[in-house]
Amino acid sequence: MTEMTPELIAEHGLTPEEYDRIVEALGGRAPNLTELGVFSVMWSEHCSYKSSRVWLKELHTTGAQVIQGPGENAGIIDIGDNQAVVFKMESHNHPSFIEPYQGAATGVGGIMRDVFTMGARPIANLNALRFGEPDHEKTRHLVSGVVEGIGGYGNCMGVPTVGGEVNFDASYNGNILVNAMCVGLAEADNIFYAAAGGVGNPVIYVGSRTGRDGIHGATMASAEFDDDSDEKRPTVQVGDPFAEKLLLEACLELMAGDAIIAIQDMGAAGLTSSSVEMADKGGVGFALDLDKVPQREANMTPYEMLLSESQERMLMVLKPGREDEARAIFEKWELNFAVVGVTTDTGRLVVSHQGEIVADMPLHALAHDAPIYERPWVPTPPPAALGAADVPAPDDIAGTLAQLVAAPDMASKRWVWEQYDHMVMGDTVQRPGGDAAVVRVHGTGKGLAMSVDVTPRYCKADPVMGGRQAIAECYRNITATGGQPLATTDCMNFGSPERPEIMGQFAGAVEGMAEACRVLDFPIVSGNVSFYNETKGEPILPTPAIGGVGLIPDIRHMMTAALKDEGDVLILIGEEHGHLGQSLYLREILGRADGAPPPVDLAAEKLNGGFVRALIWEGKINAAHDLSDGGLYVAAAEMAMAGNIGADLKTGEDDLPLHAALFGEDQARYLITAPSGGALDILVAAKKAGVPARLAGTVGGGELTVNGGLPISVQSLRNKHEHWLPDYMAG
Amino acid sequence: MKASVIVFPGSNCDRDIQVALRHSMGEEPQMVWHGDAEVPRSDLIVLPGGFSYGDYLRSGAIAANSPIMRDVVAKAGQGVPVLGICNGFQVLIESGLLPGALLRNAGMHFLCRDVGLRVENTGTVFTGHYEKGQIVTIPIAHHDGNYFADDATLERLEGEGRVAFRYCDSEGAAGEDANPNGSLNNIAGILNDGGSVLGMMPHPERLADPFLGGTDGKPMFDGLVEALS
Amino acid sequence: MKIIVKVTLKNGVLDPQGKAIRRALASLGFEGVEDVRQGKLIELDIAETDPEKARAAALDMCEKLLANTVIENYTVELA
Amino acid sequence: MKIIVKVTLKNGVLDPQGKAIRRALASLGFEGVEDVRQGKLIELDIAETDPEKARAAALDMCEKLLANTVIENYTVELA
Ligand SMILES: Nc1ncnc2c1ncn2[C@@H]1O[C@H](COP(=O)(O)OP(=O)(O)O)[C@@H](O)[C@H]1O
Ligand SMILES: [Mg+2]
Repeated sequence: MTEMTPELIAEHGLTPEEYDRIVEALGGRAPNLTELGVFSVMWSEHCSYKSSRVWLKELHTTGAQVIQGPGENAGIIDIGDNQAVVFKMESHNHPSFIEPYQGAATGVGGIMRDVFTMGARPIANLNALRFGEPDHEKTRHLVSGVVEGIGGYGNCMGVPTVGGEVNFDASYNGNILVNAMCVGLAEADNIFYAAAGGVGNPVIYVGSRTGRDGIHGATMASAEFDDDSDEKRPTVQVGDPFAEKLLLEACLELMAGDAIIAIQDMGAAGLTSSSVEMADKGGVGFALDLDKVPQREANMTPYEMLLSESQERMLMVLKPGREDEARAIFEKWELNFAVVGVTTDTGRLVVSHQGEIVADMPLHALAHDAPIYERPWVPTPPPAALGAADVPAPDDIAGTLAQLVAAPDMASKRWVWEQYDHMVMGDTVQRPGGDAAVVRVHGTGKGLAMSVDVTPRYCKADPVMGGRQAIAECYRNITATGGQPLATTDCMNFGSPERPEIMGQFAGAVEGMAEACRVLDFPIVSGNVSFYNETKGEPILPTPAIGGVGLIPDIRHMMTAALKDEGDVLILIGEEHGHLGQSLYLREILGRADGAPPPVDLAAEKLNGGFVRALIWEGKINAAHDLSDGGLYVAAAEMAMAGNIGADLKTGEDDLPLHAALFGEDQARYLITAPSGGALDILVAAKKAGVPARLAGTVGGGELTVNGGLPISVQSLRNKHEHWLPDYMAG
Repeated sequence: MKASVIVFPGSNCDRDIQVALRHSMGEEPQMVWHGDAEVPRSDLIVLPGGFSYGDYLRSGAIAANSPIMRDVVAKAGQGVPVLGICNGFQVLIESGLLPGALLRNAGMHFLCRDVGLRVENTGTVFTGHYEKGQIVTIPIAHHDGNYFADDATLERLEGEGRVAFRYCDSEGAAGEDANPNGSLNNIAGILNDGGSVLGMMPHPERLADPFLGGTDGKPMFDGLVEALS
Repeated sequence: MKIIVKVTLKNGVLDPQGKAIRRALASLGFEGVEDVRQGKLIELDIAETDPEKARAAALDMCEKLLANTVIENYTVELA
Repeated sequence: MKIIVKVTLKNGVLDPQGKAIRRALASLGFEGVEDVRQGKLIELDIAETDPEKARAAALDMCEKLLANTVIENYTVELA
């Protein structure tokens, strides 16, 4: 038997104290190697949330619309008519850095399994991607591989990829972020959970065979990168989207009946974590026989089988006697089906292999006794506010606009989303490129608006405000399409939790998110934490990506950002302060990252958002766009480019410097258009509602002008906006 | 009209075509599993888009060898109209019902976007509701749509008017700029020699509903219903 | 018995993948790459132990599935 | 000078293509096909005439582009 040396323990990412807890959990005996492996993955940061758990409790996770909050494979919300939306976002950062195609592909595959394991058919995918500087030697290759991998998997599955974000920043040079979100649709009265039940029920393995893929993937995902990370390469998993498509159809077919007691995908830490979660949640034990596990390679050890992260696999507990019925379905779809164990009343996970018991561990300890760390943290010092007077104006305002719309973060991401099938399933009523994507609920007139958002530079400067802003921006994006924001999922990407400043960022972001979710009634129903995103001590920008879902009750009232008709009137909703701290203008044009991010007034977000949504539902406006990066001027340009029509933008009466009025990133704002005859009514209604609103110009012509001057042709803006990414990728 | 849609394990536009046919037909098409030996009596057989077998080996190659395809080939031989869209076109090529090959897109990427198409032949059951030379907008979504054929085949296709659709710009010009995937002669869809089998890379079923941004695909289904009822 | 099947594009058939590789090699600074063609290498492990029968089976597999003989050539080697 | 590069998946790496081909061969009635692995065959025509230099260049191309060394092995042969 393998001796438990300090080196072996450290290699498994366990501290000496954690090891002592394992011995204690085993009633005083040392674990064998297999057991050590199982404990190490279950107690890894990725599976146990040991550094984040104390903070995640602070999040706002409830609401009348919530059927299932955090704690299951995915969150679930009610959209009426016995329909439920099941969604979650998850990171696949480290695997994607090592092998961008397969890392991203298996990230997409994994998140889809989380959704269909609950009985939902995936109806849309989104992704939030962050890469290093465009000039960094690895960036182009990573962008290309990640985008192809996401497309390769989602396209083959026949699930439209409808939205996402792509940003570039030097802090991601050695740690890209690949966050994949999946949204599924289920019948509210036919949802499946992971909790196993009963004693003597068959435990069933379905899907692809087990190979030596990604062993230690879960611990790798929690390990900081160093210069030898290339050494970890053979742990890469390869995805088989065709197998997953079969698995999806077979699972949904079986789920139409009542044979399943519990079902859980095998994700990180594979067979181990799915067994532990199912048994623990159901308060039962599992006896597994590894000889029954379908294997791809000869001579696999119990350690390898238990920790393998081979993709496209699921574990189920069936009602006794229903095996044949289930087997017939999986065989029809040409998938493996094996009874690998039985539920017991021991409360233990007992694993046998070739007639011997190779592991025998208490489930409760595996699932719950990982140490919970209250890591030391220091709040991020509040940045000094930056007045407009401290920010030089550009010489050429219109030229600056042209630069901004072609900046890497702002340039059109068409090159990306054209590689995703964003129309399959025939319900994409608003394609990528707008504020939120909108997917019709099949066979109905309802639409789901979805968006992924966060502004990491705000989070770095002020994590609390950045956390609030991420939720608020997601809320606005959904609102701008006419959606009632319902709930969110998150993907919290941070550096090492062992550093107090990073824990301070995390704590701050959670605080800001929690407040915003509460005030906006936009709870978090699922999510994921990815720590240790740093290389050689350089952490990424704190990046709590937020994925939101909203409901458009009647898609005939769906709104888009494109300017429509000559003569329409522009109206700006929201207050103007010309806030330039941490703005895109500051970063892209002046190369500075100072000041406080714009304050987020949550009450104003709610009031202004509700006002705009009502206008949309009443059919009173023709276009709506939320204001974020680049402020009013960039927003107007985006609306003009989308509609291929110009506008004359008017600044307000107050005496803000022009560049602050145009590029300031004040929050809670929307730019909308209405037919000229309807504008007055809107202003009157706004006044009555206490919503700041003013006329902001007129639509028409082929140029964007400001107060009648500074002309720039919409076509030239479009050219710059559309060309940056394809040109960069071709370079 | 009775229509059958063949469902391969990795088909994923089967529901989309089902919806489009239902709208134009006013009744449900029959969904036929690839493992079946026979297609039920039909006035139209449709091979939908998707990744029939993961598109492994060559797109459409494994599907072309599935049990049902023997019967599809036989029925096509008897003159039953067959429409293959995207992966369905690839299957038709691999099964020998249409000539040539569909290679990897010249740009190497999967491409999903609206493209302009010029309708070249309106004398078929598929295209009767279009005007000759009409410019329509239909989406593509594929990785392997780069149509290739040897010179002799190409000459025959062109000479016999068997190019049904060509990629074009908004003016109808079929130049290189309007070619999304490198297809020879901007070919987007071709017919067999009897005009009863059509394979096309673009997806007419994706723009047959105003909520999806257009209806240029709908005349194909309306035309089929009129011609085959 | 192990069999190696090589499937290559016929002369005159456009090879978009080869072309893309050539372009990428050039942009990586590899000079003098005059042509690139990409084919497939398929390794089969088959139960048959008689070399002649194995070869015949492999040829048949190529005709029926592994190669598209409209555009591709193939060769079969016993390993 | 002509160079043949063979790129194959490393042992133990899942090969979805090979798996699908194997299943398709079985359904076509080919029995006893125990395993199928699919790799790439890349033929390069390069201007270089010195065999040693040509080989070195090809190896470099494999590392940088032709093979994904995370999951693939490669060999280089001068033809
Ligand atoms: N940042 C977070 N916010 C809210 N819920 C979270 C967060 N991180 C994780 N969760 C929830 O914790 C549970 C376990 O997460 P995870 O281990 O990522 O799920 P899975 O096992 O499906 O991969 C899930 O229900 C998830 O939604
Ligand atoms: Mg899960």
